[in-house]
Amino acid sequence: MKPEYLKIAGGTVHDPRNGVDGEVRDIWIEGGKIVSPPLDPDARPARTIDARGLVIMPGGVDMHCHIVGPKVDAGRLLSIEQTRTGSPTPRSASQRGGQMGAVPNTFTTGYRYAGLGYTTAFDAAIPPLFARHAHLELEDTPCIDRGFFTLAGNNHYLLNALKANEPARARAFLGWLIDSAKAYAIKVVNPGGVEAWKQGAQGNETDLDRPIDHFGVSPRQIVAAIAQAVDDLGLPHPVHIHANNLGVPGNWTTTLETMRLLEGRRGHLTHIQFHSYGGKDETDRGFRSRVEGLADYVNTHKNITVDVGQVLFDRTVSMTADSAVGQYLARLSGKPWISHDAELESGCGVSVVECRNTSLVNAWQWAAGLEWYLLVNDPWQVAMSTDHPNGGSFLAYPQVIELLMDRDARIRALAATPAAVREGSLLRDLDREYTLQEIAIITRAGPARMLGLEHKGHLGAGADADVAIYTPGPDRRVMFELPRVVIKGGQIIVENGEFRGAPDGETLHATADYDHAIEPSIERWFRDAYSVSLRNYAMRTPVAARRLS
Amino acid sequence: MTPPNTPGPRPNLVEPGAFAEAFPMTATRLVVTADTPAWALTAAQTMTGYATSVIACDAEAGIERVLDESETPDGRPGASILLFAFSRDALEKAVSNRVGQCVMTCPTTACYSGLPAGEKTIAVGGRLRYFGDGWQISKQLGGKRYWRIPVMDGEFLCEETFGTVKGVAGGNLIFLGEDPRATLAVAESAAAAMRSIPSVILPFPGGIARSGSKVGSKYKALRASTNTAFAPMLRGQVETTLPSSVRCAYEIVIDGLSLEAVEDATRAGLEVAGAMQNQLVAVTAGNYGGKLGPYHIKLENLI
Amino acid sequence: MPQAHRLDAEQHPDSVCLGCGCLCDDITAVVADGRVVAAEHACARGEAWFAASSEDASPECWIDGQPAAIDDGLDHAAAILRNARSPLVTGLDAVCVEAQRIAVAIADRIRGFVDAGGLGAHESSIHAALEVGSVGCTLGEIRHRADLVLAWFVDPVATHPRFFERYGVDAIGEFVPRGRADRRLCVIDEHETATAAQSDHLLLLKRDRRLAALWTVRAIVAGLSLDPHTVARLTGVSLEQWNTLARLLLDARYGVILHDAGAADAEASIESAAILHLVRVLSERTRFVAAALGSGNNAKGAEQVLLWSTGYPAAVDLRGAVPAYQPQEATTSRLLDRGEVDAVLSLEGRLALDSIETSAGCSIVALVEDDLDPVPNAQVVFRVARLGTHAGGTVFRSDGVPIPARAVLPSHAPAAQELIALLLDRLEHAPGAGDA
Amino acid sequence: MPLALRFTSASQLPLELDGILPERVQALSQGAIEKLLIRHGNRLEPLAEHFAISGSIDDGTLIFESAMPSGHGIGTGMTAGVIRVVGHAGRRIGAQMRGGRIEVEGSAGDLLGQGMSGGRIAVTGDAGDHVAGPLPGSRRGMTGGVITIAGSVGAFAAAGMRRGLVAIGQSAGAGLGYRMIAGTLVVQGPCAPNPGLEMKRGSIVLLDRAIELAPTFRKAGAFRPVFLRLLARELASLNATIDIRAFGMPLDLFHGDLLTLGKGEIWTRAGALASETQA
Repeated sequence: MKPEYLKIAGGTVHDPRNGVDGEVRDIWIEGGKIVSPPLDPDARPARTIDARGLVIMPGGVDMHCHIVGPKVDAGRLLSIEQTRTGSPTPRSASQRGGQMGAVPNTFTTGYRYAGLGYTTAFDAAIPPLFARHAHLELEDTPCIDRGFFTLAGNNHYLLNALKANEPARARAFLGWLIDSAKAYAIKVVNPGGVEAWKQGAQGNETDLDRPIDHFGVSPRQIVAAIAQAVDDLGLPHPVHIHANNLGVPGNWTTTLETMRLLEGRRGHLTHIQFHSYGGKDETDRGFRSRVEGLADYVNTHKNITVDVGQVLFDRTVSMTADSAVGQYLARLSGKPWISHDAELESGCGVSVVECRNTSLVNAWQWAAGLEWYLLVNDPWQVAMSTDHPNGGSFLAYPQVIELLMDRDARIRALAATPAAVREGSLLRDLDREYTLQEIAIITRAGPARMLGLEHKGHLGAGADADVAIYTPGPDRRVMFELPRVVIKGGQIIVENGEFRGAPDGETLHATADYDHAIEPSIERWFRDAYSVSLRNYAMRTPVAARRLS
Repeated sequence: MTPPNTPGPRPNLVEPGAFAEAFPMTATRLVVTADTPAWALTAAQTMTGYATSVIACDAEAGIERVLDESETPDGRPGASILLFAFSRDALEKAVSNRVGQCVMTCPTTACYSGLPAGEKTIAVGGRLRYFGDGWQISKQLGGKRYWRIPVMDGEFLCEETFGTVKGVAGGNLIFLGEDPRATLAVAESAAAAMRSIPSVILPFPGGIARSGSKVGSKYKALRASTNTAFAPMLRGQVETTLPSSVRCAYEIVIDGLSLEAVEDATRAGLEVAGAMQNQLVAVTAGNYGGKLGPYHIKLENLI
Repeated sequence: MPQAHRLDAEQHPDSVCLGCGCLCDDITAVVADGRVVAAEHACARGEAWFAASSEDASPECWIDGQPAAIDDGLDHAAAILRNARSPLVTGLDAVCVEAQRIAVAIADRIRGFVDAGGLGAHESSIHAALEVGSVGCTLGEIRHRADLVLAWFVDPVATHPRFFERYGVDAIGEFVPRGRADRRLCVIDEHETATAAQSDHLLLLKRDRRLAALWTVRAIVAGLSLDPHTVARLTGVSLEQWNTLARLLLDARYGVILHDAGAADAEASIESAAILHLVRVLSERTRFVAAALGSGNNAKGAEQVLLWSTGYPAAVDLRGAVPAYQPQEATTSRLLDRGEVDAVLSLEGRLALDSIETSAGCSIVALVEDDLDPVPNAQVVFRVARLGTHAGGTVFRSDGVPIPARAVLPSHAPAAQELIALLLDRLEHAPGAGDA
Repeated sequence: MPLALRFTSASQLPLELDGILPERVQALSQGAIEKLLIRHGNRLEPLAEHFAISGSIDDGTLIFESAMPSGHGIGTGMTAGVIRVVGHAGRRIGAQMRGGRIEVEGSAGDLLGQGMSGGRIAVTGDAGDHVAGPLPGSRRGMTGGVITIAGSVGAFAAAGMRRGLVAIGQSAGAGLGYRMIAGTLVVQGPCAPNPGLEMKRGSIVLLDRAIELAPTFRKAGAFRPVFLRLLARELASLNATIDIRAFGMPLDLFHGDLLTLGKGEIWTRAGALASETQA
């Protein structure tokens, strides 16, 4: 059979990974992949998209969001009012109905990601015990390729292995865990701190070097061991770190220590904005952004990448595996709070929050996020995220892009914040404006590279044919809110702003080559400790998933 | 008050060309109620004390009328009170101070707006509520908001906002006579008749002022000083406007919620003057040459 | 448990028992002669559940009470649902998550209502979560940490026989190394139940005094002073006893209140919210959680699937362009009681049986697991393979933990998810599909 | 002359009448009114398919002339004018209503005045559950307006109420004033035990002779404050079927729910509580 080509002709291409910065190129697609232009001069595409004057980028990659799993369902439950009043995605022949609140249903999630030109997204926090739930839910999330990171930073088996000083066992366990959960990466959330919280209401880990009661290992040991194991296992994405003391005034020192303890090992620090606050040490009077010192460290350490977790001013839902943070936020708001401890593994905290530009804390958070983007010199080291829905909806990405590309817009927004932020934030003096190429890096090429996704985030031959085509204009927000064409796996999803179809995406997971000698020990562990049997825990049956290793 | 079949006033009783020069002032009406008429009146009298002239008071105020049970919002005896001030801010401050000190403190009382809350309002309960120290309760009934402020005999209820209008202040009549006693008797009768007119008050003691004033003073600090032209005992020292036989002048100042009300009251005063003309030399009105007040109430037009 | 089986018996380890909300998944089902002859590790209740696995012989489809081919049944069912003006898809809590997902898709295509099931037990728990949230845990946390268990009007020893052995009270746990000796069991109930017989502290309380009792405990925990006479009159229990209980709660290191799944009435809603409120307040002082004892169905799965695929947890109205949440209107019992539906797709056949009286004039398509007599008043009945013995599928335990039930017996009948996938296919591809 | 809609359809399936408002039909011709779409089950159908339409709306009044228990959402979002419903009507009457008046001469279903923020609803019969309650997923009930019901109401009346006045002529079910935030609620007849649980502020007046309150309500004494006089007068002017003679003597005041702020008040007839909480 003759190959059936789709050709995107004459667009201005931004493909940072392949060093293409705003050059007019043709893109050829065949069989769901980007291909080299056919050598046969007579080859005619079945369909040509005239992209002259338009901007072409790879499909967006969201490396850190919360879109599936029990805590997201808990978020849906608590945000019914926001959903009920959110913008509708009406039912059509190819679409299920939904409304876009802070936590939309899976279908709306998929459609709206695609509607922004995003074609890949990873849920960042699934306890392995709930992997099966997450996979079922991912199957109902159309239009995007997707996967999840699984939680390990408070796992009792791992803590016991570290306590016994058996790094090899810890490594094998993590390999087994990735395989068992069919997860894409290993995530740590408030390492040790969640376990400490579960041991007592006021418990949390504030000191990286204080051993956790009962297990006798410190957060520092946990992060270092997991970082090493993940590197040794050769997982595509380094350890994904939600550091200790999230949101706590003065936590920037914890964050800096966490970066240092990696000692050259790869590490991704997520929603770094929430971990960049001054306020506790003697030199700081109160809560404020302390991004500068941290960004300097990142600028000199290529082993570290970050995503920002930008806060925007809106009503949203906070959801985290960091139970201590969940309780803290709920205590502040007095609003409904869902907490759910996952045996031997993790916690979960969900509550409704509202960020206002008149709030000093919220305004500092907003400013700190933007400072991160602007202070990290190498865009390959910083990825765009709102930690959807924690800092704001993924739908706010165009708004963030505008703030990065347009200094005036940024200063206008800054003017509406309290004086302490207006005058104290570095934003006033940061003149940097992102270029389209840099935007392409932090929204696509960068996160794909950080994730080790060879087939995503670029437009070279062999890449998945995930393409977003934008109409350039001075209003960057409008430009990125309404892509002209979105293509996922070679199929056109959005064309001229209209939805054309909702293909199923694929679930992406990693595999690890671990030492299988560990399995009897894990079997014993399950028999003794878990409320489910090993066989019913591990995802042995294949999911509709693509293995990436 | 005025006897029927009163003969018309004699010519020249009303001084030709005399006019009262009145000013717009922001005005409101309060209804004060209490468990008994006596307490309602006590509250009303206390809260309208020291409110004769904005020359030196925060407001001009007076009891408009005593109200019976059928006329008040809560079905208790009460009184309606009018207050006037130069601005809405000044009025709001004066009313809330006066209600706070003189009504809230008075046993069993409650306080309501006596004017519909149109576009322009002043906060009264809305300011006094803080006296409740957090224990005040807001209640909305019939489209109005009330504040319930806990006090030692239960709670003091006060409406949140009071309607205001552009009222007219400074309407006046001046009775000139030979015999001070007889002149005062006329003024008393006139005041009684004028008080029965709705929507006006006579803010001076008993409705009658003896110390009419002129603008300015030889002393820089004073904005007003005694009206030398009407002071009979200065007749030999200053230029006087008093006819030679006049030994006594009494002024009735009228504040009303509208020009019509002030005119009606003026007319009622003139009628009494007409009926008692043999006790008077003349009736006139005070003005500042017509340059200050926008309202000129010509007495001749009201006869 | 007899251990001697016939030599040709097949062993199915890690089988899941759907006999109660414990969802014990350590059962070795022993199969011989086409039936489960033994269920190792199971309690008596579980043995009975496995033993009830019927022979798989009766027809797979009836139309108007007559055996029919599945294909014809599907055509007929699709026609009923497609033509319905006010259809309801319900009984989701009787099937696995895979089937629930398809059921929501069907409700979406036919523009109907979709709801978990008939009993409405979820109503109070959802109401409570919306009002207060919930502080909970997976059952394994109770086992490893709980040093105080308060059984609030539940009798797990009778209804969930292995609950204490597997998830708490009797079990050895990481932080309760001596098992039962490290834990206190408090029971509050109307009668001296089987659970009460094992308790360290028992308070007998009349059912209609539950709210007064909860408010009393909440007040004590909040540090309010109460009038002893009032408390005694309102609860029938002395203030002193309530003070003792409150002390126990506050002294716990990790306490848990076990409660039932809820009910559809107002008092149950308030009660559920009050329990969660109490737990939340206790969580400020120590670690405390609430846990609902589920039943053997998949109510939790239904709630989660509805949440992720529509945004709402139950009683979803899919008649319009976007889903609408109608918790006080679109529940199965209310819709049927009020005659507001003209067609029902019930994934739980007995529901159709139970509602015959009220659903006159309404066409019923029902799925049944047992080879019951054809469901009266149902136009189309499909027999589907029994979940957990004849068919596999994921079930969510009451604590949300997903557990894959597996088939241990062959089945002629399709699994529920297979059957309704065929039905969805008919609805999507038959003429008239997608019409507004 | 009012615009009259007579229900002519045989259907018992739910009809959503939320778009049929006086202010909307005011500008429409008879033909256009007949073509207005209403949701019948899962289809949109013209109004005329279910109703015989006569008269015109020059006096701002719209009348549903027949009983319609399956007609839901009457007066949803209404801002002005009058809707009269003759006979029993369905659920969500006056939902999200902001102004105008709805008169139901008969009984109303559940969710009467759901999420209402203004206007006036009067029901001569009974009403179902959740009178003046919140919209789905919300915790805040009625935020303004007045509802009077001559008969009884079901569970959760005035739950989450934020502002406004609800007067109930007969009995009320469980959950009365549950989580009330503010506002005023008067019930003439018996009410289920434990009214006002978790109320923060607001006033509940219960005129039955036997009331049972949770232990977290504390008695302040017997009083006859001016605000009760105003309330009695307001109830009289609304023609609410409340016996305002009860307001002529002191009522017992209880404060609660002490678990949640405790600034709410429940007023009962003197001695209506079998035994009273005092701390």
